Amino acid sequence: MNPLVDPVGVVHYLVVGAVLFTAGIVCMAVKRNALGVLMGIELVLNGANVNFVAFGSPVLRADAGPLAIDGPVIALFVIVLAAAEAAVALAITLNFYNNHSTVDVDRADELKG
Amino acid sequence: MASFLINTLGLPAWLAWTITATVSAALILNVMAVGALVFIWAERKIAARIQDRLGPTRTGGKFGWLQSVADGIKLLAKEDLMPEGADGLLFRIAPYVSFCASFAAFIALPFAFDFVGQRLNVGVFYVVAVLGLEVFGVILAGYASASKWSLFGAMREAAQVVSYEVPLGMCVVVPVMLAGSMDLVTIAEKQAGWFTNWYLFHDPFTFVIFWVYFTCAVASVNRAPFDLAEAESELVAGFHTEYSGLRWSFFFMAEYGSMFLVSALASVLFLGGWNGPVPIASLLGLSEGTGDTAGYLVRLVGCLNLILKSTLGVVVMMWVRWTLPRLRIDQVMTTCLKYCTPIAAVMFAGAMLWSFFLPGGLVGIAGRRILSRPAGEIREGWLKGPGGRGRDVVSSRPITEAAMMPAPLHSDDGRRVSR
Amino acid sequence: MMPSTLLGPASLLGPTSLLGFVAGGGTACGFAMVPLAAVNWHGLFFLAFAVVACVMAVAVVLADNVVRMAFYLVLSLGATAGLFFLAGAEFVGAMQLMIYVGGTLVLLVFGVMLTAQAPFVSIKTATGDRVLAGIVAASLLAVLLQAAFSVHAWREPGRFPGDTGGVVEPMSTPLGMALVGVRVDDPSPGLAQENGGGNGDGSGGAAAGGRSGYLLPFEIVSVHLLVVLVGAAYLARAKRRRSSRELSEAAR
Amino acid sequence: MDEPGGISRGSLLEDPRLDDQRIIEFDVRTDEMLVNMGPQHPSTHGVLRLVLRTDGEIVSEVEPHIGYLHRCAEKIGENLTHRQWIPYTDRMDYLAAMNMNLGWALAVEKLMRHRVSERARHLRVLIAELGRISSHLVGMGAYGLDLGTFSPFLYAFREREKILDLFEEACGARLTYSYITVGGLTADLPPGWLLKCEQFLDQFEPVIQEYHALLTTNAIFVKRTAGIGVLPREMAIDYGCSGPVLRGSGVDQDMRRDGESIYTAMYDGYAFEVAVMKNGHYPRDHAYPPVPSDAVLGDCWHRFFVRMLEVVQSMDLVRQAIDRYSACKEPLGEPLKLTEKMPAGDAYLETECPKGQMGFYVVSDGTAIPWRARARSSSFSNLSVLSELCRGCLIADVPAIVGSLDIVMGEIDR
Repeated sequence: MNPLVDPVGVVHYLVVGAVLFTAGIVCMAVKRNALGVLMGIELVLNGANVNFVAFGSPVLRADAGPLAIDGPVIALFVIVLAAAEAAVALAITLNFYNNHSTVDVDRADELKG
Repeated sequence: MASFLINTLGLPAWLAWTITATVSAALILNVMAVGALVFIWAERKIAARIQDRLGPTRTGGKFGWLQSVADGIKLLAKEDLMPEGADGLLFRIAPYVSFCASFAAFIALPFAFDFVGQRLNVGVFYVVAVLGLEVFGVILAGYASASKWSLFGAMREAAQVVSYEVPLGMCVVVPVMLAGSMDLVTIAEKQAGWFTNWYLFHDPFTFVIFWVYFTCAVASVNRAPFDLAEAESELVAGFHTEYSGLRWSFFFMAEYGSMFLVSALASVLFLGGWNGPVPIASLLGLSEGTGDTAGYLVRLVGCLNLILKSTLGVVVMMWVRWTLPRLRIDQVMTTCLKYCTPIAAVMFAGAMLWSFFLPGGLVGIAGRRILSRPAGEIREGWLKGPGGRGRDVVSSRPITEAAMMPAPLHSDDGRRVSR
Repeated sequence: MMPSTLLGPASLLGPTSLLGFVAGGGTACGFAMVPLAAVNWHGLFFLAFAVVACVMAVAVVLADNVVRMAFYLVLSLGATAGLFFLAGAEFVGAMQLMIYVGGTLVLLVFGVMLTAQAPFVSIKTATGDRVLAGIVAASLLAVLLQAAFSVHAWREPGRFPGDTGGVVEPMSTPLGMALVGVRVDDPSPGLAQENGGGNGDGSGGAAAGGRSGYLLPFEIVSVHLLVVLVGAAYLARAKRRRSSRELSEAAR
Repeated sequence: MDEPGGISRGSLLEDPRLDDQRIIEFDVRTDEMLVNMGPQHPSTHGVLRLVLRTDGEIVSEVEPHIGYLHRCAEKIGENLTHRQWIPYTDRMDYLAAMNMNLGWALAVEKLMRHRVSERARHLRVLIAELGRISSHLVGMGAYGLDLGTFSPFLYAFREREKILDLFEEACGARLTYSYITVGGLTADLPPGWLLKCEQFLDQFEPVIQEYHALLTTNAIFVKRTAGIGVLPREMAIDYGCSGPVLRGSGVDQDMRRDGESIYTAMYDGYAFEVAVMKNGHYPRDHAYPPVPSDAVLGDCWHRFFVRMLEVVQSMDLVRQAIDRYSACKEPLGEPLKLTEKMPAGDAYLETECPKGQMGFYVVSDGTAIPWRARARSSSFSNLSVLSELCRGCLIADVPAIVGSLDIVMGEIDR
C-alpha cells in the first residue's frame, strides 16, 4: 500500500478524489462568495473526474477492460460539461451582481429579480 | 543515461532517474535561458539595424556579445521592489508562474528525433494548453500589483490570449489531421524528405493556415503589433509596470521562451521539424537508426535545423515588432474573431477535403505519389484502425499493443521499442 | 546508446516524469521510512501531485480572498492534470489543463472584475459555519474513504508503468474513435468482415458489439455546449429592454 | 438604476440603438475608475498629467492638469530687456526655438517699428522654416512612438540631427539657439552653409517617402488614426485651436499668409500653398499619398498628414529662401542693442509656429525692460480641446489624440 514502494493503485486515486470531493462540498457549503461556491463545484467535479480516470486506467489496475476507454471518455464529458456549467454559473453570478450589487449568496434570499 | 547509471554505476533506479531528469531539465532550461539571452541580444542588434543604429558594440567585444549578460547581472543586482498594497504572495509568485508555464511547454518539444524531454502522445495539445497557462502569471501580476495600469494590462492579456487560443487551436489541428497524430515527433517525421513534404506545401489551405497560425502565435505570445498587455505608450509597461530586478527578468525569459516555442511549434507543424529542406542524411544513406555516432550526428544536425528554423521565426517576429505600429484592443479582437477564426475554420475544412479527395496531392492524380505521401497513409491508417483489435485484458485473443494504432504510428512505435 | 537516450530518458517513467520533476521539485525525496533503493518513481510523483492537489483544494476552502482562491484552485486542478498523466490518461490531462484550467482563468478574471471594490475581495465565513462544515466534512470523508477501501479489487496494487515494455500506450486515438462511435476494443465479428472488405467506414460494427461508442453523447454534448453558449450570452447580454407597455406608461 | 456616467456620450458608443428609449439599463454594471496618466508617463510628451475617467477601456472624461513645468518665464520677462528675454523664449517650445525667437523678435520690432534688412528677412525665413521641419519631424516621430512603433522615431531624429548640425554651424547651439533676435540675427551664415543645406534638402526629399510608407499609408497606422479624435471645424475655431490642428480640421488659415503685415511681409514673394484640405483635396504641388477612405476631416490622420505636407512645404520655402538670400548683396545688419529703449505702448503679434499660432504681447513704459511680457501659447489652446476629443474613446486612443495635437509642455506652462 505504500505508494513509494508499491505501484500506485486505484485506491490511492480514490483517496485523492475523496479529499477533493469533500473540499469541494465544504467549499460550496461555507463560502458566501458566489464565485467561491462555483469553485467548490469545480472541485467536486474534479474529484469525481479523478475517480473516473482511476477506474479506467490500465496503469492502475490490470482489469480495466473496456473501462480503459469509458473512464477517460466520461471524464472528458465531465470536463466539457463543467466548462459549460461554469459559463452559465458565471452569467448567473453576473446577473445576481447586477441586481443585488454584491456576490454574497446569503443576500440572495428573494425570488423576484 | 538512466540505464547507464543503473547498470554501470549501480545507482538505485529512482536516483538514476532523478539525475537523468535533472540533466534533461537543465538542458531545456539552458535552451530557454541561454536562448533568451541570445534573443535579447539579437533583438537589440536587429532593432538597431532596422533603425539605422549600431546597437550594443562595446560590452564583450566587437558586437556587444555580452550585453545580455551584463543586463542580467544588472537585473540581479537591482532592488526588488514591491508596491505598498500589493498582494505579496501573488505578486512574488506571478513571474515564476509565467516562466514555469513557458518552461513546461518545452518538455514536449522535440528538437530532433529523439531529442525530446518527454515524448507525449498528445504533444501538440499539451504544448498549446500549457502555453495558454502563461497568461495566468500575467493576470496574477496585474491583479497583485495594485496598480491600475497593471490591471489594464492583465485584462487585455486575458481577453486577447483566451480569444486567440481559438484560431490557434484550429490552425494546429490541421497538421494533426494530416499526420493522424498529436505526437509532435510523429508529425515531424511525416514531413521527412524533400521540403515539398512539409505541411506548409501540402496544399494551398495549409499554406494559408501557416500564416494564420503565425499571426495567432504572435498574438498569443504578446508580441507587437499585439503587445497590448505591456503597450508602453499607453499602459506605461502594462502588467509588469511594478516589477523590477529578477522578477521582471523572469517575465522576459518567459516571453522570449514562448516566442521560441511558438516558432519551434510552427517549424514542427508546418516546416518539417528537424528535417532540412533537402534530405542530405538519407541521400548519404544515413538515418537516425544507423549506428550510434552517425545517428547521433544526424540528430544533431536535425536539432540545428529546428533551432535555425525557430530562430528564423523569432527574427521575423522581431522584424514585425520594429516595423509596425500597435493595434488597438478592439482591432486585436476583430482580427481574431472576424478574420483569423473564420479563415482558420475554412482552411481547416479545405485541408480536410483536400486530403480526402486528393490524398496524393495534385501530382498524385498524375500517378506519381511523391508529394503528400503521408495523407494517403493516414487515410489507410484510419480505415485500418477500427479493424485492429482491442487490448489483451478483455479479449481472449492475443492482441499486440501496436495493432490498435493506426498504421503510421505502428511503424515508429515499433522502431522505438526495438531500440 | 548513450546519445540516443540523452534527451529521451524518461520513457520508463510514465509520461510526466519531467513535468513532475519541475512541478514537484522532488519534494517527496525525503521519505526515510522506506529503503531508498526501493522507491519507485511513479509513486513518488503520484505523492507529489496528490499532496499538491489535496493541499491546494483545502487551501481553496480556507482562503477568503477570491483571487487567491482561484489561484489555489488552478494549482489543484493542474496537479490533478498531473495525476491524469500519471494514470496514463494523457488526453484527459491535457484537456484538463486546457479547458478546466482555462475556464478557471475566466473565473479568476471575473473575480478580479467583480471584486475590484474592496468589500467583495474577501467575504468572511462565520466561525460557526466553519466548525459545522468541518464536522460534516470529516464524516463525509470518513464515509468516502471507507467506501474506497471497502472493495478488495481496488486495493490491488497497480502495475509499474515500466511493465508495459517501456512504451506509453497511446490513449488519444482510441478515445477519439470512441467519440465518433467506434470502439477499438470491440471484439464484434462484424468489424473483421468489414476489414476484409476493406472499405467499411467502421461505424456500423459498433452497435453490433456489446460496447457502444459515444457518438450520440458526443453530439448531445456539442449541442448542449451550443445551447449553453447562447444561454450564457443571453443571461449576460448587454442591455435590457423596456416592454412597449412600460414605454407607453412612461410617455404618459 | 442609474446609468453609468458618461458611457452614453461616447463617440465609440454613438450607436443609434443607444437612443432607443426602450433600453433602460446596461446589464453589466460597471464601475468607473480614475486613472492618472502622467506626469511621468511615456506618452504624455513631457510632464502633462491627464486624469482619465474610464469605464473599462472606454474613456468617458479626460482632464488635463498642467503646470508641472511652470518656470515664471513671463514674470522673468518683466525684469530683463527685450533681447535678454530671447533665451527664455527658446525654452518655451524647445523643439522649435527658432520660431519662438522669431515671434518675440517680431513683436518687439512691431512695437519699435523696426524693419530688418532684406538679407536678414530671407535668412529668417530660411531658419524658421528649417525649424518648422525639425519640429514636425519630432512631432511625427513621437507620434509613431505613441502608436507603438519605434523605428520612425529614430528615422525622424536621424534627419533632425542633420538640421541641428546646420543650426549648430550657424549659431553654435543645437537646442536653445537665441539666433533670431530683436532687430535681426546674431550672426550671418558661415561660408559653405548654404551648400550643406541644399545637400540636406536633396537627400531629405526621398526620405519623406519612407515616412509615408512607415506611417501615413501603413494599414495599422491608418486604422489607429483615421476617424479617431475627430475635431469638427466649428469646435476647432471655438476652442482657438491653431496650426496643423486647425488646418487638419479644414480651416484655411495660416498666419504666414493671413497674419499681420509685419509678419506676412517676411514671406513677401514666397510661393506656398497653405496645407489644408480644400474641395476635398490637399494642395497638389507634390505627389502625396491619397487620403484613406475611412479618414474623416479633422481626425488624427488629417492632423498628422497636414504636418507631413508642411514639411514638404517648408522644404520648398527653404529652397526659395536660399535663392533669395544668396541673391541679396546688402549686408545683414546688426541686431538692436541689448538696452535699446522701446517706445511706450504695447504690441501683440501672432506668428505661425510649428505647433500653431504663437502670440507674444509686449507692453512698454518707455524703457528697454518690458513692463509686461506675455505669451499666448498655441499648444495651450490645442490642448484645451483634448477633453472634447477623448470623450468616449478607448484608452489606446488617448496617446494617439494627444500625440496628434503635438503639444510641448514647455510652451504651455512657460
